[in-house]
Amino acid sequence: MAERPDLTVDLGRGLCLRSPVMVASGTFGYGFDAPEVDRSALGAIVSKGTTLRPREGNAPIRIAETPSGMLNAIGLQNPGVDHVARVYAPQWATWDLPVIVNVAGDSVEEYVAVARRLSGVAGVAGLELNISCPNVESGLQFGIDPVLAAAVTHAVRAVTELPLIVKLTPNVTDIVAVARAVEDAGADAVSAINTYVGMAIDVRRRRPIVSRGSGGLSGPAIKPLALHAVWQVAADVHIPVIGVGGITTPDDALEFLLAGAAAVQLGTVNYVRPQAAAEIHAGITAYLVQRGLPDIRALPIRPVSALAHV
Amino acid sequence: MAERPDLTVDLGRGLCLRSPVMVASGTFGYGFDAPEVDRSALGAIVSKGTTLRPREGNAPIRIAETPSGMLNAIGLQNPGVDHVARVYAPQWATWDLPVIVNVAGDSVEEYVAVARRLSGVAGVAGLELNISCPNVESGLQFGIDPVLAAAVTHAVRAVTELPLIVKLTPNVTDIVAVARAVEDAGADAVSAINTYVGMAIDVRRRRPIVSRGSGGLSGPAIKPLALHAVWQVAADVHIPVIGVGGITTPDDALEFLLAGAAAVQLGTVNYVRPQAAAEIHAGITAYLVQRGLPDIRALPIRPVSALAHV
Amino acid sequence: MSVAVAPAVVAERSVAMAGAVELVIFHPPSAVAVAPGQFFQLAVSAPHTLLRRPYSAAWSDPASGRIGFIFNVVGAGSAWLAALGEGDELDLLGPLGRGFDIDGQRPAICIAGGLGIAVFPGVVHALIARGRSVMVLQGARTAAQLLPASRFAGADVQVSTDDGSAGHSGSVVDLLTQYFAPPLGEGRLGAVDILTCGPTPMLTALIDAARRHEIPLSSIQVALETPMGCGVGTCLGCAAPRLAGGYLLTCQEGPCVRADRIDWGLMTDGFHG
Amino acid sequence: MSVAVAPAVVAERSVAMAGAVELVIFHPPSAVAVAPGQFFQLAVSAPHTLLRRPYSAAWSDPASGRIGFIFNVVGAGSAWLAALGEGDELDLLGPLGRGFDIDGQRPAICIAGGLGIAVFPGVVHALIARGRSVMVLQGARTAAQLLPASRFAGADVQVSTDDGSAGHSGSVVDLLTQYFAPPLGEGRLGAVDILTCGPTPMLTALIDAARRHEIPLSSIQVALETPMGCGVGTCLGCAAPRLAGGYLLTCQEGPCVRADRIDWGLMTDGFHG
Ligand SMILES: Cc1cc2nc3c(=O)[nH]c(=O)nc-3n(C[C@H](O)[C@H](O)[C@H](O)COP(=O)(O)OP(=O)(O)OC[C@H]3O[C@@H](n4cnc5c(N)ncnc54)[C@H](O)[C@@H]3O)c2cc1C
Ligand SMILES: Cc1cc2nc3c(=O)[nH]c(=O)nc-3n(C[C@H](O)[C@H](O)[C@H](O)COP(=O)(O)OP(=O)(O)OC[C@H]3O[C@@H](n4cnc5c(N)ncnc54)[C@H](O)[C@@H]3O)c2cc1C
Ligand SMILES: Cc1cc2nc3c(=O)[nH]c(=O)nc-3n(C[C@H](O)[C@H](O)[C@H](O)COP(=O)(O)O)c2cc1C
Ligand SMILES: Cc1cc2nc3c(=O)[nH]c(=O)nc-3n(C[C@H](O)[C@H](O)[C@H](O)COP(=O)(O)O)c2cc1C
Ligand code: FES
Ligand code: FES
Repeated sequence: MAERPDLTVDLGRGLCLRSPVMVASGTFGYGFDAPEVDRSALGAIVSKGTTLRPREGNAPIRIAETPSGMLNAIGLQNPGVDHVARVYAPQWATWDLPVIVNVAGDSVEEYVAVARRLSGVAGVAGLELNISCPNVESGLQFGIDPVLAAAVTHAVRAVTELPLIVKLTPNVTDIVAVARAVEDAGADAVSAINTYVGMAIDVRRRRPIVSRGSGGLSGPAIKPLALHAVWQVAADVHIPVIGVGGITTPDDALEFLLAGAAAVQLGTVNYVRPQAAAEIHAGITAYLVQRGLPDIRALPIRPVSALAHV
Repeated sequence: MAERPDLTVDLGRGLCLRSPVMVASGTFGYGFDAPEVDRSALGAIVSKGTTLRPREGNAPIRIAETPSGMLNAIGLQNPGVDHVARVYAPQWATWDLPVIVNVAGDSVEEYVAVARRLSGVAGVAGLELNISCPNVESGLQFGIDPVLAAAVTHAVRAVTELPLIVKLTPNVTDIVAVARAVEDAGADAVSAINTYVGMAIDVRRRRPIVSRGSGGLSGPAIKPLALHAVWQVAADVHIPVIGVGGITTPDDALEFLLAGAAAVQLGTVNYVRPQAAAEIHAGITAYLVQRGLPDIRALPIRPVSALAHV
Repeated sequence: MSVAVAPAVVAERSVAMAGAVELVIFHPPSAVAVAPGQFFQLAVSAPHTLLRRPYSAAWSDPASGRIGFIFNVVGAGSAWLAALGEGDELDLLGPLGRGFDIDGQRPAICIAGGLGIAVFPGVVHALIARGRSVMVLQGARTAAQLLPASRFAGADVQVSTDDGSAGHSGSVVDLLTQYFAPPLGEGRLGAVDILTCGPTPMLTALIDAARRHEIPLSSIQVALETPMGCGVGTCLGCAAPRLAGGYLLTCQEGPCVRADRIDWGLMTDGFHG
Repeated sequence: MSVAVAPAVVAERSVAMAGAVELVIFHPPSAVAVAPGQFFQLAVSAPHTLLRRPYSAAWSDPASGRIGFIFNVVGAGSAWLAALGEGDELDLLGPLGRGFDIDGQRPAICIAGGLGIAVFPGVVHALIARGRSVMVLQGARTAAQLLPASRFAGADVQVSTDDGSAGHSGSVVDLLTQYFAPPLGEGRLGAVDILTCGPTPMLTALIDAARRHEIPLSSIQVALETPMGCGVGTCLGCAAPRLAGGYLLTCQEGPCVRADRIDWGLMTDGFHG
């Protein structure tokens, strides 16, 4: 009987997680509203996207279901960074689970201001820069251009010592170029990916379902796309890649870890099966035990090119 | 009782279809192998991607199912343009259904050579340039760069009088830029979209499922993404846009027509429900009748921006 | 907030009224915990679906550990639920949200359109149990689609149908305005609690009527139906326009809210289709 | 090619052997049209699935209009099929592909591993009907997973199990090599038709054995199982490596092909999992 395998993850700059299973931004609120299930399987919580000032978000309808997926255009409804720092962070500080704040903004200045406000605040374990939100004007702007992506990363890096994860958008021709740019600009890790821009039309009312017209697609439908993005990025950058997109089962999570992800984030599945994190943690453990692997760092497989000879 | 609405479509350069429902390339072979169902609902057949010389395609495994979708990496297995022109075209010439040949290649020269060989061949109703195949080396090359896309379109345009459709890839940051480029280069219409590059990993064998590593994602899973692409392109170009991606039901097809598509192509659904085309044609007709609309040109809705005031 | 994620079992399936299925679920913890007007997120395993589906508890019986849901088939999820039979498992998340405020002694009027009636059997039962006088105003397309008055023991049930096949021919809102019509009705203004649920067009019509007849919106409680992702407050998908500006989360602050909190001008019908 | 897309009805559901379900479908046109070794594409409505699932007809009875499928549950689609019961509808596309060539008079050996046995009841019946002498060699993990010999009336049935719980302890391929072992066996070389179906590892083992014992591959017919998209020849997804180079389409030129047409060196196990 092999001893329990090591599932801890080091995302750099002292951000060590007890589990590679995190919950993705926007799908777990600020950690207070999710259904009460055992959280011991979680490595970290990533908060809802947080901006400098409070935001009311987009008008209804904000979500629509699509085949094995959902569209959302929430519009970054959030109470603003000050409320997060004053009211939420102190409570997080009492938890045994690190909370990473997902940071959003319309300008480099806003990202910097939010990061500054959160630096040194007890309870804030790290930042995830959301340069990939498709649901606000200028949301994608930073994420689709390597130069802008590097600029915002660099500017935030300059004002905080917090572990810095940059979340990539898949709505680009070359995600690797953006990943490389933010790595060079000082990101400690990247998360891939945010949602894919999509749309659904109400044929009876003859108008888009979500008020903004378009929304971000998430859920199992995008898993193969997200996996490919992670596969590409992980082969290229030298910082940890956090895989996110459609993960629902233990095998889904293993696919991302095999593709080279250091950790995974669960998003939409949290709405459907709050117990998913625990099941996935158990599934990863069982997989390692069956194969006598000591830890998850042993999981990544070789690049496809090498596979030709298998 | 309103009279039967008009479902005919004019794709330009004399290519008029009796129905807006076409079958997509690679999902209907060359029109000989599909299950025998009534084809009167079809407006046109688009053939499998055809290259200058015969191709054997990729090694197995070539396909994998994903949530509400499938990955394929066929690798353009086809008998070559000469066989198509000599053996298939003469039979097509006897059909009451136009057949459009999907043209693929590794170089501008190859696209041009294939187009030349098909020009003036009885039974060939038009060409669809596949500058968006993710499953061969250099397959995407042309589709992701507006300049190259324009170059190949322009070169083919120069050697043929056949109706010319250019099929766009969604694996880009800005699909509208590519659409505009091929319109300016002389395309009579564009079809949007080809598959999204994705991946699936066999966690037991610890390797990608499809031999090529990555594959193209199709099926209902991508419908919201394809719809958004069509919505964007249709608002920008002045040539007909053919919507393709995940269409399974009459409502799916209507979503694309409402988004501004002049016609639609059914792909993966042909494998699952051969009777889908007939059902969709009937559904579109019923929709027009219920609303007293004379023809499908009356379907497109306004751009989202205008919807804000609704 | 605390919710139960638990597999429950279908104890009974029947037809509540024309076009509506009633599922009786055996799940003691939920039957005990649920308050009138609260809802559950039901997991469905239909082709191509992803999210849970929100359904109000129609009634619950802590003693027998049973809880009822009444619904119609509008799509893949409800079709899957409607196909369940006795003994099948059902994964429910809840109880969720805020139910109706049923305390107080004033007479109560429960007014529902279409499937909006589904939430009221339990509500009426709870009101009666509190010794309150209850009037149920139910509107439907046709007589067959009315939930039988027997489901509202102790209440004065009046109905309306679009086709006039039963009760008042027209909108159920007319029944309400008649109730408040002078001379008799004036005294009742503001002295009655109004609880309502129904399609958005019916709700907005009711609000307009209330304004015309000076029925204070604060005396009206509405069970809202918006699309829902999570049902617990994490997705922010169920926004409803607040009169004070911004949005409230239907799944957290609702589904039952006082009508004066909503900006009815911005209230779009929550649903496509 | 002509296929029937038709809703059929489940006439019977039973357990064929441990871990394997047998569905009997009532669909006269298919029962009449299908040849031994052909398959159908069955539509499944399971959560998140998309494609039809290919299944060989285990047997068919034109007289009663019935056709049987024997399968095990390996994922969502087969789980959905296994949950079907009498009276449920099933949408099948077929019959598809090429069955076994069962003409001629030479003795025939049907050798199967695991669920590969599913295709043989109908094949054996057809061979016997043609007056041919038939031997069935069936391998399974354990005795309980063997399809009863009674399903192969008129044939000489020999079995092997990995755990030795029945028949020869070891691979079913050993039974074949024993049959061809000298001195008795030599005369049989090339004088027998061999029909086989099973997991790729078993097939490759069989091919190796055939080469060692100089059993001509042309005398072996293999029912291939590759992933399938369409089942009719339009998706090109079911490629199998041809010895002559390039690939053949399992759904069109197969699933039953002569072993000498396949490049066994390039034959990867068609399936993940
Ligand atoms: C808090 C709450 C409580 C509810 N209680 C009940 C109840 O007790 N009984 C009942 O029958 N329904 C109730 N509903 C509505 C129910 O949730 C939907 O009808 C159901 O989710 C539809 O799922 P589906 O997969 O069948 O349809 P989908 O495929 O999701 O949708 C099919 C069509 O129905 C429309 N639709 C979806 N949801 C609603 C809705 N809420 N109202 C109107 N149209 C909708 C969609 O826009 C679409 O056009 C409630 C909704 C909420 C938010
Ligand atoms: C021509 C043909 C005839 C067949 N006849 C039969 C039959 O008579 N009885 C029977 O039980 N099965 C048969 N199969 C296999 C059957 O098609 C698969 O088991 C089925 O498609 C699995 O679907 P699923 O949704 O349950 O599993 P999926 O979710 O699709 O797959 C689950 C796991 O099973 C693996 N798998 C999928 N297909 C196969 C396969 N063909 N062989 C081995 N592993 C597979 C997958 O790789 C995956 O790991 C046949 C296949 C073909 C191509
Ligand atoms: C309703 C909703 C809200 C989201 N909000 C955010 C957000 O505020 N910031 C962010 O970076 N990602 C946000 N996301 C994206 C998710 O974090 C995740 O990247 C995406 O949903 C893909 O993962 P999934 O398929 O597992 O859901 C949101 C997703 C959903 C569904
Ligand atoms: C197996 C398969 C093969 C395909 N081959 C081609 C091809 O040769 N040329 C091409 O332009 N598109 C090809 N496509 C893409 C389809 O034409 C279509 O653009 C795509 O599948 C999206 O539509 P769908 O979701 O309805 O399938 C192929 C798709 C599939 C699934
Ligand atoms: S439904 Fe998710 S916040 Fe209300
Ligand atoms: S399964 Fe599609 S070509 Fe064979």
